[in-house]
Amino acid sequence: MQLERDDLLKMYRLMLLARLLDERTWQLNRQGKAPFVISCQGHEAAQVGAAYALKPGKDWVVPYYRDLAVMLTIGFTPLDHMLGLLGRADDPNSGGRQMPSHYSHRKLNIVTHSSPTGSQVPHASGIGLAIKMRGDDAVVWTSFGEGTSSQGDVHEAMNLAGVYNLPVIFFCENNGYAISVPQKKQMGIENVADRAAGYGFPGVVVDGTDVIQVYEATAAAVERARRGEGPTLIEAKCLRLTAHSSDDNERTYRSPDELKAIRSQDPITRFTDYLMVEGILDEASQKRIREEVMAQINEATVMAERAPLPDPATLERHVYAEHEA
Amino acid sequence: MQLERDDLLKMYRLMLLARLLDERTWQLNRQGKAPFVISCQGHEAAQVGAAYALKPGKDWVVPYYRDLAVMLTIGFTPLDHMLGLLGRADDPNSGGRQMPSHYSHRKLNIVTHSSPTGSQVPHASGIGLAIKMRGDDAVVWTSFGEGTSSQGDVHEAMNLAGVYNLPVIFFCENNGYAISVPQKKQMGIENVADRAAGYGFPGVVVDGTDVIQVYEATAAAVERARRGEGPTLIEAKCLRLTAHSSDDNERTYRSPDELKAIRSQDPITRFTDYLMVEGILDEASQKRIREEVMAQINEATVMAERAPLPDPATLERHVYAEHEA
Amino acid sequence: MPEMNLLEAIRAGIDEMMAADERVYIIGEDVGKRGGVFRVTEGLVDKYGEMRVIDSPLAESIIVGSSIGAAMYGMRPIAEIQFADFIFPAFNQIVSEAARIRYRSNGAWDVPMVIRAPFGGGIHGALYHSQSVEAFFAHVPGLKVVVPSTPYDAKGLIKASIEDPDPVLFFEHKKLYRLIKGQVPEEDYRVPIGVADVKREGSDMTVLSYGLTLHQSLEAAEQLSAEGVEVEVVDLRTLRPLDKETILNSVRKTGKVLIAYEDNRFLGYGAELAAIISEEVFEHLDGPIMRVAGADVPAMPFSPPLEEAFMPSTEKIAAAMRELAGY
Amino acid sequence: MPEMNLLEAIRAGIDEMMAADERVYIIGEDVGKRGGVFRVTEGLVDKYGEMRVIDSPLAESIIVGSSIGAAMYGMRPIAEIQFADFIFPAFNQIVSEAARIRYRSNGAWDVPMVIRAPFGGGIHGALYHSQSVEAFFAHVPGLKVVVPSTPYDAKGLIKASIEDPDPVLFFEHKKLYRLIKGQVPEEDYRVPIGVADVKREGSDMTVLSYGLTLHQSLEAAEQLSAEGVEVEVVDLRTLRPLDKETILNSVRKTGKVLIAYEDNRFLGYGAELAAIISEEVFEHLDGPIMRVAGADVPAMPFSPPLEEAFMPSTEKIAAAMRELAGY
Ligand SMILES: Cc1ncc(C[n+]2csc(CCOP(=O)(O)OP(=O)(O)O)c2C)c(N)n1
Ligand SMILES: Cc1ncc(C[n+]2csc(CCOP(=O)(O)OP(=O)(O)O)c2C)c(N)n1
Ligand SMILES: [Mg+2]
Ligand SMILES: [Mg+2]
Repeated sequence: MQLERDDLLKMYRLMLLARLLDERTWQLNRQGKAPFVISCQGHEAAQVGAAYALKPGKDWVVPYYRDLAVMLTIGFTPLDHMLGLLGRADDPNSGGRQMPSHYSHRKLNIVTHSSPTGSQVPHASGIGLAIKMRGDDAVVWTSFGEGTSSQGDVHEAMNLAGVYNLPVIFFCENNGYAISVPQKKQMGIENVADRAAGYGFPGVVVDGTDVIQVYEATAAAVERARRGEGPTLIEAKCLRLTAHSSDDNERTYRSPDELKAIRSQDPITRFTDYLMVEGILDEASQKRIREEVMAQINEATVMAERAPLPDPATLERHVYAEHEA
Repeated sequence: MQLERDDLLKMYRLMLLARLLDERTWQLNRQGKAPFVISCQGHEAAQVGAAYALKPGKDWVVPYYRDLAVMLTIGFTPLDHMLGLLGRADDPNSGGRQMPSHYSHRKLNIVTHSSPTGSQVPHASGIGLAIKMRGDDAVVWTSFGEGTSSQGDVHEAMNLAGVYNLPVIFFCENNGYAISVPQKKQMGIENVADRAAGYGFPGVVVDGTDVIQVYEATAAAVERARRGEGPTLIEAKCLRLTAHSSDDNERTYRSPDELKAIRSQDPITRFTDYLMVEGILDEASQKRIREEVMAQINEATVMAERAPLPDPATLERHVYAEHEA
Repeated sequence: MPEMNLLEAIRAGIDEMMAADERVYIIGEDVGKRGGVFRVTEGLVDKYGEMRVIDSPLAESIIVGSSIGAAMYGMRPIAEIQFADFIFPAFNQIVSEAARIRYRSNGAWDVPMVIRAPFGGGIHGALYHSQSVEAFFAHVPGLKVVVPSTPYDAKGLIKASIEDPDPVLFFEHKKLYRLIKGQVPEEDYRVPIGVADVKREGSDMTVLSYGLTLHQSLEAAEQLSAEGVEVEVVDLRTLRPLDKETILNSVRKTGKVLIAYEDNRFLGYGAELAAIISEEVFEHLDGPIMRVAGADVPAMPFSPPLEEAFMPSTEKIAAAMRELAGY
Repeated sequence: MPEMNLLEAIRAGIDEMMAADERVYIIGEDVGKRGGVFRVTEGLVDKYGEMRVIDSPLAESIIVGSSIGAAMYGMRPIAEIQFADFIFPAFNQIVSEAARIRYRSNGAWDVPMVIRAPFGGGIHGALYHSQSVEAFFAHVPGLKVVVPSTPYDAKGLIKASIEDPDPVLFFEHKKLYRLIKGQVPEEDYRVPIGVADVKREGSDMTVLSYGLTLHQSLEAAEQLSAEGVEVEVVDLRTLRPLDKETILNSVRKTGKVLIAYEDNRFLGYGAELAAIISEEVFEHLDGPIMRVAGADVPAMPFSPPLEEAFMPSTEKIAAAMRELAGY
């Protein structure tokens, strides 16, 4: 699919929504209302670009905790996110059971994931296997950080996908850090994408601050997978614009210079500038979109804060299927 | 080190010893004396070639169950092997505790390994790390089958070695099968060695039926590691000339044609022919070596059969260190 | 009614479920042409093809992890772990993932899958081909753990497990595979998960067991009967969820309990049985709760004298019964 | 004598051992500049350098697996698992390898290493940052399992663990890290592995515990004392090898036992305590062996009302004490 003007504006709005919603969660954290926040800031272009190439509700998404912008692109609402952040009973991810940003939405084919990094990736290969067994037309997309690529599970999952040419897109969001551990202590190579050759499918490096480039690479991988030609590993070079999470203090391991330098590569600024230059966005429309997005976020915040917490009597529910035969 | 005539004869003798000793274990199995046999037949050239490039007692060896010829090259005796085969008290591997061919010899720096495939490979990387921390001159060599390369542990171990440029030689003995599962169901690629690029070090494919080629590749990797330049992955294309083990029936998954075809590539025949053509071996010396080897094997068999079984009273020993402070 | 051994009964149950439900498939090492190293899946690849009887790569975490994904997609995987000893590389996928997916998604997702694995010793399998691993999994809420000990139960339980909406660990004692034969009806039937079975009635003491030690207990009970002591032998069949009522009722009746299992004694499955009994029917107890179990060494050795020293046996169980009868 | 919290005591113990023995090194995620996510290793990388305080790749199996190799080579690794919940990818390395290397080599090889991991809940950590995992490991012969609950014990036990010739799992309740302060001598000392400690004497009942529930039990014991019931509280400190004598002596004295632990009840560590007591000192028991433990759900949820419902507490323990006192 060729991206139209409208698509670009949608993508812009999604990126902005993700950013501003994310900023709101930090505010709530500082106010003591949200005990834990983990951010997508700096990954918005990569995430929107990738998710925009998927068919929501048809394709399958096996994300990780940093994927707020992916969720919003697939159909999650700001309220959905806020309910999870505040651990409310109606949180669609888990009813307040999981930590914030542990996404799940059955109707949207967004698969529940956990905290142990990388353990979601084998599930994506299994879904790919099931798609192939059934002869369905869907593809499955899964994501993980570059640090997580060190886990054995990621290797095993890519290997299986390579054997059966499964319709899986492996999306590595490389922001150069696993909490405090820099990439050079994580692996002896520059590009995670180079590993794909060891599994028999293509690996592609894209600039994760360029939403259009990421979209195009992902769209190509999706088409390849739908044609039955097998998996692709896409590595998006991203920035982590915040601390790892609200429990982290990145100043212990990132220099002030570095923190300053990454600010200048903000993917939102980059895309805004591009749309302005192309005449797709102007000051007025920019302001209007921002206001609409903020209104959504404000409403979501209010509603989520008012929403009830889970009833402690539900603690023992859903350990096993209920009302069994 | 350039291989001299004497080296070639030593290697020949080792390969022959491994083969004939291995054949003896099958005889004992058929006689009901050895409940379990697993074979090195078809891997002798790869194993002797590789192990000959190591310094016994100085370098560290982290083998797997198929490595009888490696053991003999490093310094294991036929009696050592027989004692393990028959589960005798003086088995140097384990005092009769482990299954046969689960090697260990502390004085020879042959590290104890277990049955779960691939779990030894992280140990090799850890030994490599310790060598580097201590500034020692040793290298560590570890081996595994191509099927085992699918395990997450193998990935994690190679990745660590790549990060710290550890003095580790990863030796993959690719015989095309993991029990009954052919390579094409194990991985989407031709050469396991191609994975090394994903860890930032060289990967080399060698003909595992050519002892000299394997020796040279391993010697180069050992030198590289000793110079502090880091790991190498060597993949030796081997043949499995027997069933996976005495519990297997390979006719359920290998055709008679295939079984016939591999016979014609026997590494021992190949090396014998080479040595004859080069004038290093003749009919007489061949016969003499064979007789000497058979005498050794016969003696080992008799001694092992006479050796006592473990005392059941020792069952609870060595769970924890004994005579603790 | 045909006679079958344990292994054939399991195969028949799987075969019938695969014929009836296209979503059911098998994945594991050597399960295809080789039919599994114990031959449990023999012939199934010819019947159902290579995409329903999948020879997986040699990597247990992806065997289980991919099955979890497929189950969430709507399939009904049967994952085979070649030996229970090799289940540990998949431990994270089983305990962190399969067991928690329903709970963590507040009931939105489920993982209807079976993980089959042969366990247990006495076959010269040494440290890594002999283990009992059920205690690790029976501790985990969200998992079900089944151990059949007769062909009839095995077929009925494997079918119930494949149909179950939750992840089931199905452990088969490998020494029983060909040892135990029994009548297995041709008609479709199930043995429900979560229901224990009194395999022998008796009034003097209760023995709780499963697997090989269940059969040893039954043999020992015969010996004791000849000595005038009537032992009730309860086959747990399911370790999680536990059929507490059957057990507690038996203890209320007999007042004495012996627990027999092959796993290492310390924190083995029998520990929980003792804890429940000493908490819930304390006032009915006429003597200590005794256990016969595997030695507390890492796992059973290869060499016959050591293996024998490790293993529970009919004799060891009968000796414990006599001691308990003395109270 | 300086006052320290639990975390500082552990750090001091590690620091002293690293200063004294060059073979000791740390490996784990974020243990270097970041000083660990809980700051236990803060400052050590500056003192000992990046090759003795190693920021590992994000892969628990290689953290443990490489440590096993290094230990066999002669080093004394301290492997940190960032949260106990993330120990499962390393399960095979711990259970199949570390635990068995001495045994399977008939004593030729050893694995002197420590695996440290923060465990436990009550910190809004949800399903994967709150778990108690000690039961899985306490079941395994060849491993030692230590859980310190006071700063004094923590420093003495970490030093003993680093010196121990066998693999030690060292679990630190993360809610106690900064909560519990105490006097810690500057002189060199050890607290031996395998020795329990009576933290409070009493004649009416015995409470067995460790970790956060130990402190809750001590608080509850104060309440009961005000009500005229004197509770003896035993801090197990080491879960494997277990100090059976201290426990059995206490039970012989009081005749009543309550076991408190935060892990899921079913087959949690307390099960073995109940089993041993009901087998070995049955005749001294004056009432059922009771347990207060975490709920049998996969792990504790995030949202405060659910987390609270899951967790044992001083109130829940005091209530159980009152019930038991009634027997
Ligand atoms: C198995 C496991 N080990 C450790 C952690 C703790 N942890 C959470 S996120 C993280 C770093 C992840 O880095 P990366 O994969 O690069 O993703 P990023 O956060 O940078 O997007 C770590 C170590 C975990 N969640 N799971
Ligand atoms: C973790 C684990 N899973 C399964 C097995 C059973 N098993 C033993 S050897 C083997 C095949 C190994 O194949 P490969 O790595 O190619 O080595 P080869 O035997 O061909 O030399 C399997 C599946 C095992 N020992 N460990
Ligand atoms: Mg990262
Ligand atoms: Mg092979």
